[in-house]
Amino acid sequence: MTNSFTVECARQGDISVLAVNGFLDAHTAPRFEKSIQEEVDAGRMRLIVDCAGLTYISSAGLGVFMSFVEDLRDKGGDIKICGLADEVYQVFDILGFPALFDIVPDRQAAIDKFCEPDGKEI
Amino acid sequence: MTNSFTVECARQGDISVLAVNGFLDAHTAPRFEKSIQEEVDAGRMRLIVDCAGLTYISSAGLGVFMSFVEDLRDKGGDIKICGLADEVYQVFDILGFPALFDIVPDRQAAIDKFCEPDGKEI
Amino acid sequence: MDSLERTFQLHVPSSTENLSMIRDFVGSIGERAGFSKGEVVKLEVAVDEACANVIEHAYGSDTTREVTVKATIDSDAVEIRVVDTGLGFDPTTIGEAALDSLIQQRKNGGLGMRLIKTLMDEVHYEIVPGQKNELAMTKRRKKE
Amino acid sequence: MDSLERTFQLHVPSSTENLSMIRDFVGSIGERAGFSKGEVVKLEVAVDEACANVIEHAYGSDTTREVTVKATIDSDAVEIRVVDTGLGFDPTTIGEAALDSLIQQRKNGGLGMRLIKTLMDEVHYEIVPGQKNELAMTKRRKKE
Ligand SMILES: Nc1ncnc2c1ncn2[C@@H]1O[C@H](COP(=O)(O)OP(=O)(O)O)[C@@H](O)[C@H]1O
Ligand SMILES: Nc1ncnc2c1ncn2[C@@H]1O[C@H](COP(=O)(O)OP(=O)(O)O)[C@@H](O)[C@H]1O
Repeated sequence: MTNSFTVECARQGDISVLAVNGFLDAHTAPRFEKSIQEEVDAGRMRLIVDCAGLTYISSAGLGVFMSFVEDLRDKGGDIKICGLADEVYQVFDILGFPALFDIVPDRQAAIDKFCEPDGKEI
Repeated sequence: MTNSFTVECARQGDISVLAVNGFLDAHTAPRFEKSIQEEVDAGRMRLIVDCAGLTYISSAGLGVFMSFVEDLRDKGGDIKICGLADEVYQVFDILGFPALFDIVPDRQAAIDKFCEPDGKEI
Repeated sequence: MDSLERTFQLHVPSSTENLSMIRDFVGSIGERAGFSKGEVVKLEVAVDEACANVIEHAYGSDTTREVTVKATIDSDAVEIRVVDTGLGFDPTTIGEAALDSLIQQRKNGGLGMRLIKTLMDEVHYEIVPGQKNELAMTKRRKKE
Repeated sequence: MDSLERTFQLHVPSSTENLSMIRDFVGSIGERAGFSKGEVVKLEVAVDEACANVIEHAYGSDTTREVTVKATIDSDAVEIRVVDTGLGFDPTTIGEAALDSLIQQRKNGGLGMRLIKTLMDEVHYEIVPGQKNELAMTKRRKKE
């Protein structure tokens, strides 16, 4: 089905990895937002969104990243993004996300980013 | 793409195996017909159509089996059908194909059928 | 949640190349209605047959005409209407040949309408030749 | 082979649930026009954004209205028109905020129209508020 979307959350130490699958658009973005909100409500500020299973994203999906990242950074956390397929990456790229978010190849690289002192800040 | 269709033909002794892939409908049936015609023109009368890669069939596809089988049988040959997925099999089944065609699980079973003396005849 | 009737429409040029778009459209409708994979395929085949007939018979394979597929999902059923402005015909005059006799005659067709009738719960034609021909097909949603 | 202009139309209820059907439709159009996978996705995103805006802004998330997507393939380009009969707006009054300032304001939107303009070669609105609002978008076919 071309409108299925799932999020699975796994916690590793103080890092939460959200693995997203399928199609992230205006219909499914509220589900993604809810998953991130749950982590934030649980006081978890270091998030990795693993997009290896993500087939499609529109601006409604990108908006979820935008609306949370500043508060997370204020509290010493961040959202790192990994696993983007070429077709999905091009949408992030066109809107200038690579300059403002850490976008890395895979989950391990994202975990490593959290260990570096110099996270991207606006 | 939901309208792609391919046929690949392999000859093993006096048996020709046509492996079909994708969507067999009124648009692609002429291509399937041409592949079978080529075998017939080459004097090859024992055909196996391996449908393991077939995602979809409509009556235009079934019509190709119908129009060739009688002549092939008259000349001592046949068309054996194998590898049907459940969704594809139901279309063959609704129209009564299992009573008039040898429909078997896989390629080896189809080859074995050609070695039996009692092929289905109308 | 499904009490509201929802209608969808697709218009494509009358080329067999577009049968795949019609199937994708109808497949999505079937999924929306909660049909199983097998039921979705049945819906796709029935509508594919109806549209292939329109292209071949109503339009004589002229690829520049238009095929319209209207779909309505309500709480009981999915209704699909295939509309053309081509030749039209009298469906009551079309006999049903048995598969074995079609094979003996080396026919490569004659099964489309039977497939439509078998796959759908209700089928009827409204024909106004040259003006508007409509094939209405209904598939009921199972209550569980 | 492609000298003939071909037109397609899709009508769906104004629910975000139907954005996937719209993408499938537009994706097939892009494939018909010979676009690469990446170009097809761009076309899908642009039309998805346009339709999501219609649903959210023109119809205020009323899911019982209708979104129309018209597509024309000719030898030079694919043109997509998204039509609604909702509120309408004046596109010239919409400013373009930079991504970093949107992030600082904790916004979860404001990028859709920019995405449309970036992904398509030509974009223009024809607005008749309450009657008919149309967003016409063109993507050129590469000559090789
Ligand atoms: N939409 C239609 N418009 C005109 N004639 C049609 C239409 N559908 C079916 N027919 C007629 O009914 C006959 C039987 O149709 P069908 O059972 O689908 O088999 P086939 O299309 O393979 O001949 C066709 O050969 C044609 O003469
Ligand atoms: N089809 C439309 N009908 C009415 N208003 C629209 C439409 N498209 C865009 N707008 C207005 O333009 C603004 C910017 O749109 P956009 O860039 O897509 O971002 P977003 O939809 O995320 O706010 C919207 O907030 C809305 O006020």
